[in-house]
Amino acid sequence: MSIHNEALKRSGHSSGKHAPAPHPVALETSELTVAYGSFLAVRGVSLSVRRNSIHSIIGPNGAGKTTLFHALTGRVRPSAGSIRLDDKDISHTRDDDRVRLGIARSFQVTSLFPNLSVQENLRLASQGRTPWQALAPWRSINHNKEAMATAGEVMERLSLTQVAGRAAGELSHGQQRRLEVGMALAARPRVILMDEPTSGMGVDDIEAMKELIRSLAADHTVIFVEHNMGIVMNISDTVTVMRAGQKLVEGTPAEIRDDPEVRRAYLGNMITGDIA
Amino acid sequence: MSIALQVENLNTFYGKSHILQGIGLEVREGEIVALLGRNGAGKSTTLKSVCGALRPAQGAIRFRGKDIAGWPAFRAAQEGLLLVPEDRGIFGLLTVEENLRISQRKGSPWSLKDIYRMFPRLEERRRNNGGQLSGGEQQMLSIARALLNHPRLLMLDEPVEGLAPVIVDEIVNQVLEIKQRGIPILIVEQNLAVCAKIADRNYIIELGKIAYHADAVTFANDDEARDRYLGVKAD
Amino acid sequence: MTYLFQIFNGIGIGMLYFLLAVGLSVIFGLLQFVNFAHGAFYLLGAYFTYDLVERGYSFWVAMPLAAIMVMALAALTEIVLLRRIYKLPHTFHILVTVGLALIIQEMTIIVWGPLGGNVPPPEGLNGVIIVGDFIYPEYRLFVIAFTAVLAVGLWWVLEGTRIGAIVRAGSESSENTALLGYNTLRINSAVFGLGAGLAGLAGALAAPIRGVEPFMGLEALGIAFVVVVIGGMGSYTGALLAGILVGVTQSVMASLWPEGARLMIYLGMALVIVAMPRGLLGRA
Amino acid sequence: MKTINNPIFHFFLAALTVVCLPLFLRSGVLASEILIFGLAVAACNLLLGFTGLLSFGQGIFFGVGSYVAGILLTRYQIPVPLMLLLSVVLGALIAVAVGWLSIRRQGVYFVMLTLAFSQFFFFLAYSFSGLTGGDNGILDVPRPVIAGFDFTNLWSYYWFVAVIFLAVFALMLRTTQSTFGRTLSAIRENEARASAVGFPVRAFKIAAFAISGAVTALAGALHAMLIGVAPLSSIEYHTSEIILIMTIIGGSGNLFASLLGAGTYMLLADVLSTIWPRWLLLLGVALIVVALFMQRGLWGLIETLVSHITATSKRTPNAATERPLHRQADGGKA
Amino acid sequence: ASEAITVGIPVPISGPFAANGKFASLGGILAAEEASREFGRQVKTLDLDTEGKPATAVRKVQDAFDNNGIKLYAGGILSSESLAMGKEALRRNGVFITTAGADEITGTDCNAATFRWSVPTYGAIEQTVRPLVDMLPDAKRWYTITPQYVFGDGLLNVAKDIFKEKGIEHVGNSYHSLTEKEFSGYLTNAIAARPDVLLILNFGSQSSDTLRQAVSFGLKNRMTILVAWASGLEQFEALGPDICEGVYFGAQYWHGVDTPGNQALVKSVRERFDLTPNYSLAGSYILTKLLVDAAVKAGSIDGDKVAAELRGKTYEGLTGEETIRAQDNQVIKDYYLLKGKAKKDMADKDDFAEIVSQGKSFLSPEDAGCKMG
Ligand SMILES: Nc1ncnc2c1ncn2[C@@H]1O[C@H](COP(=O)(O)OP(=O)(O)OP(=O)(O)O)[C@@H](O)[C@H]1O
Ligand SMILES: Nc1ncnc2c1ncn2[C@@H]1O[C@H](COP(=O)(O)OP(=O)(O)OP(=O)(O)O)[C@@H](O)[C@H]1O
Ligand SMILES: CC(C)C[C@H](N)C(=O)O
Ligand SMILES: [Mg+2]
Ligand SMILES: [Mg+2]
Repeated sequence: MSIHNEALKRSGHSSGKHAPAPHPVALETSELTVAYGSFLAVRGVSLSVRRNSIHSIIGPNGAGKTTLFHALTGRVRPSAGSIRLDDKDISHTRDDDRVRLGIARSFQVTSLFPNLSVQENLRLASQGRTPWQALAPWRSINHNKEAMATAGEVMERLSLTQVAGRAAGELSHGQQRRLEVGMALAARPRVILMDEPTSGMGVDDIEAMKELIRSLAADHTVIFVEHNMGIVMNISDTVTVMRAGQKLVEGTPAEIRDDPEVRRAYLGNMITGDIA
Repeated sequence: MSIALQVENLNTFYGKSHILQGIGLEVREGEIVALLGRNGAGKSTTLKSVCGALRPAQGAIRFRGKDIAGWPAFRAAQEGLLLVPEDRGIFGLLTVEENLRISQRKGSPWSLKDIYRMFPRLEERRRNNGGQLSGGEQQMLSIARALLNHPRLLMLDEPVEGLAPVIVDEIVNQVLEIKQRGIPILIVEQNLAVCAKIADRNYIIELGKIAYHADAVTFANDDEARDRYLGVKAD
Repeated sequence: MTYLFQIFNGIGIGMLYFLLAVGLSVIFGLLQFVNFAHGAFYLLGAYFTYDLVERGYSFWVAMPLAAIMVMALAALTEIVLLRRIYKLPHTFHILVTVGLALIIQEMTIIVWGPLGGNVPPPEGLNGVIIVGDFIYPEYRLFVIAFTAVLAVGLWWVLEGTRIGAIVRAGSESSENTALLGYNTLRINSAVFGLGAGLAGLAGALAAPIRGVEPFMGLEALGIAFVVVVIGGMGSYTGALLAGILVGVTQSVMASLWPEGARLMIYLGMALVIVAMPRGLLGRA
Repeated sequence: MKTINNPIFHFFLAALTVVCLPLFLRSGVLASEILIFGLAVAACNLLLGFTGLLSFGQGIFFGVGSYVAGILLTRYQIPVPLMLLLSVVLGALIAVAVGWLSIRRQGVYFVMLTLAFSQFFFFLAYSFSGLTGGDNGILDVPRPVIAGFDFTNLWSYYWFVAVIFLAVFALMLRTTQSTFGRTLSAIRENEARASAVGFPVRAFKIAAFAISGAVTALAGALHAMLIGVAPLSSIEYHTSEIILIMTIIGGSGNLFASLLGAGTYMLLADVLSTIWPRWLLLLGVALIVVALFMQRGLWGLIETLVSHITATSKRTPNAATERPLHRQADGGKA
Repeated sequence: ASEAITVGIPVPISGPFAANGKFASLGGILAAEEASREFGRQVKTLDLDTEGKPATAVRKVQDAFDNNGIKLYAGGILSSESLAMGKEALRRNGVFITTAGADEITGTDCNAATFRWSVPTYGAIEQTVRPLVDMLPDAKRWYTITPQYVFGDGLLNVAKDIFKEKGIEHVGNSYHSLTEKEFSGYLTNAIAARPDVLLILNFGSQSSDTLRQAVSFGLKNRMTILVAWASGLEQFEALGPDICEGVYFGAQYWHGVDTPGNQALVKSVRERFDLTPNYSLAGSYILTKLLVDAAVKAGSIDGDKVAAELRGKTYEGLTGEETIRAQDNQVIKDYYLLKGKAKKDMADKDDFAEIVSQGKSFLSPEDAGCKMG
């Protein structure tokens, strides 16, 4: 219980700081549907994510969480419904354009440039906000000072500075996972989406990641998918539970924990402890 | 009771990440052993390493008296060590019946008739393509295939994952029936209720190592262990 | 009326194209492997037939024997060489099979000389059928019938038998096929042998029509690619449809705008890929 | 290991090669052809090694360049520098068109599409024989005389080619070291991530095609002047195939490797073809050997040797240059 | 003995035309050996593999100029490579002599350094179509199959002129590309046009394919077939007597030609190589011989001197008396109309055909379009 209160306190604090924001809602979907062939992986999901809140999405495997992320970032095309970012309809915007509008993500399955250095990975991620500059074959890679600076900051923040020159593919799994999150940060997005940021991380890394995500909310809107209930229940402002492509329920962590439907669909019987 | 499967010091890597770090476990004839652990702990990796779908870097695997470490998956399968994988491994472009037919092996105690009696739903849908089945039906098909394939030990990876409770019940019953027929089972399951209902013994994997091991009764009463390893709060 | 004949003739050409291409398609479907040596196996099929017939064997012995020899040789190649490179990128598939094609082609020249040769149509099939104005060689008629029977038979094997089901299962997921106790390595060799054997058979059947010469493989490869790409890689019916389509286009263009026939075929191929990513009947 | 991957060092190696070729080769044609194909192969490498695009259509651009030289120099008396510029522009334009259509597909389908276009352009050139001379090609393509400098002699023409080669090679090195080049590498390594990070991947691929087409066309134009003909065979599938083979033999992802690949192939072909008419058989064996044992090409071999000799820093994993291609392979499976 | 003479033999030794190159190489060797004996000085040939590609051909020739100091070249099987090499010979003050087909070689693209032994398209048609028209007065309907490029069009246009002159109905033509291998579509067209004569105007393996398929369609029994530009013995060998029987062929050379020069050649080729000379071998032989003789006579291997020696020369060649016309460097020689023999009538394994007629027909250099600078 105490953890939960703390989370509420923190979120109250941060939203207070940014009270005058023009749109209280950073990202919104309405009746979003994604089809893979004839199979509907996401069906009519309406989601509303408050600015600078931490919004987590949970649900059984195959519930459509990653697919929902794909739709939000433009990797897959929704077959119906719409997505609004700060009141701007971005349903038909290409994925790379959405980065410029302020959405960035990390992937569930680590997706880096394995032969490029950590710094180069982050520099590219940062450069992605001004991609057309990169089309000039005469510009040296050190040209974009801002991108270099961002890369440096992100490495600092994720304690990757020591490995700045190493190829991303040579990092340990935990470091790769951190870099994966860093790739999203480097784009300096307003809305950051993280798909299972702690999967594959060691216990101490998980704790650090938890703190990182918490701190991100100061200047980002954070949406993340997690199976680690320790994190979800501790730092989320809102939790959305998905099942079979649909939104099952949504609420505060406390509400979710007590929802019988969620227990049955996701948290399972085990949480009640009624072992037969 | 004699030992059907014995695994010692199993180490497996994905590229450079060391996933299994010295797993050891055993399955005796006629029992159901459950393998528990959080997401990503290495449960599926253990099953795949045992049956040869993944190649362990190190470790001994004895199955019915043979050292099968390093065997390719098809040979392990021919020995009767059958994995029903997480993703169920259905051939989506083959019909249900084709899926079953290519799994049929001489000498299996189960025949197509038996299967259709066990899972009448499959008979109804036998002309459909595997890809058109619902998740539960696919799970039935996957188990059915393993049975036709003359199993001597069955490894089930989260067989009731994502299934509706009724179907879970049905599958649980079938699993128990398979056990009755004398086939030992190694099962990975997140659902503790299911485990409790069927498992004789439990192992818990954490970060690629066996962190806990107990028989069913002990485990049922070990609130602390369940809390610690599985994040299950006993209210 | 001519067009009717042209269409019929085109179907005849198309059936051979189908036979030539279907092996490539099957190999691609199962092994995700682009085989630039496919034409070389066709070449071998033709030359084996030629050689056997020259040695005095009947065509009816030579033709199946040639196909079987090609099949065996291809399976051996798969075991010795190709299975080592499946996991490598396409670049290396291309490199190795182009190399293989060169080796086979040059060996052909070394063994049989640079000049081509002639394979007479088998006794009893060397006449023509005359229907009004339309003349058609009996042998070509036989090829159509034979290929049609073979197409049905092959279709039945792939779609109707347990072995076919295993092959199709393997092309969906070799991992899951192995979990059922099948030696996927052996299945791969067999399928590669089958695919190449079909090319060899196409070569054997084509020999009495085309004669043999050391560079017929290159030409065949070009046609096989076009057919497979238009029909959809890995698709059996796609290969049949596209083979006939290409054959008919070619034949009808002979009346309409002969010098542009090839241009049309390649343009068509480009259009099909751009518009229909998987070809006409390719599966995702 | 650090120095041997340094671009300035690569330029130095290229310059050294340019200076040394006349010392070791008696044949001015062969030397010029090595540099010319070095350009074409480097351009192919820009696609294969840096962007991860296996193009079977490079012969299109080579042929186009060759025809531009043939047509403009024999029928319109256009000055050579202007002609070269036009060939570059036309090569880029056609490459944009081919690239735009081809990159809609990935993996094997991309390869097949470039193959189809290469055949298509061949038959186009064949059919429009009024423009291209058809099978006879365009004859009497002159070598340049620019500002009083006479490059009609073979060796003086070599130096003409050499200057252009070094200039373009330097520009291409610069390109691969630029933000643009790095972004291409990023696309090759992980296209999905590059897109997710905000790069309009298609625009970058088309730009890479444009550069590649421009440089290849330039090579084609230089080649036509070298041999005095713009032949139909320049635009043949075979030209595409050879350029690709040279690229892989040299080693992808490294521009000097391209010169190495072109040089080795041409010298080997030159020697082998005189000793045995069936030399293509040996070529076939060589290709298989490269695929089995030298997947990073000659350059990879050199790198390995150097690292064995110095044996200081630890070896980069062998998979390094293969990985991006793997991804392309997966694209075909989708 | 004075210094050695080396003749370059630039022919396709690898690639699809390798067969021609192989025989051409032998012809050159034979001529060089004979010349060595005759002139008591070393005469050699150097094979240059053109791979059938103009670019490679020119590169090899350039190299031979630079590295081997060779100025005399006898070869070029394909028109495209021959045209390109002829230009190079002129640039470098060499001499190039060829047997290739394209009219441009001694026509619009003629030059002082390029000579040609083979009869151009005009003579090939004049000496095949015209005699056949005369022999078959009832055959009034002709159908043509033509490859779509300059060579094919050259043949076709001459044929059309004869048709017009003789009042023959040209009932149809099928153009096809140089890469075509499947002719059944064209044959179906031809059958529908009900011609009396099928005139096949392509060459090499394409004419073999066309003829083979035409025979399988039973055309031989319904019409007369004429292959205007056959490659000679090797084509008969590839096709076999069953297909060739009764078919007419036009040829630049036939080993059965009854001239002293040819009889000597056939004899020495049989002795030296155990072969019967075909067009590639014989052509290369005479080309090399012409070059060496001229060089010896000129006392130099410089292109202009050798060329001057060749120009206007009349000599006893393989086809009888041959003259090198000075205005366009074209050799004036006979072209042959052959008719395929039945297997049972063949005297030996190479006796595939009888000579039906022969003769010389050439356009004037002006009509051929040759303006030598
Ligand atoms: N490319 C695809 N084509 C077809 N079906 C797909 C594809 N990708 C995902 N699916 C299906 O869509 C459904 C939702 O997948 P998704 O990856 O969104 O699940 P998820 O909620 O992220 O699950 P997890 O917790 O396992 O990551 C699954 O049933 C999956 O099999
Ligand atoms: N193909 C792969 N490549 C790299 N890492 C992998 C791969 N598959 C799994 N892993 C990693 O191996 C670890 C163990 O995975 P495994 O699938 O065995 O977990 P699990 O215990 O079965 O989890 P779950 O309950 O989610 O099924 C995870 O950290 C996962 O990220
Ligand atoms: C028959 C050959 C001498 C014709 C020649 N090959 C040409 O290209 O035209
Ligand atoms: Mg997911
Ligand atoms: Mg698992």
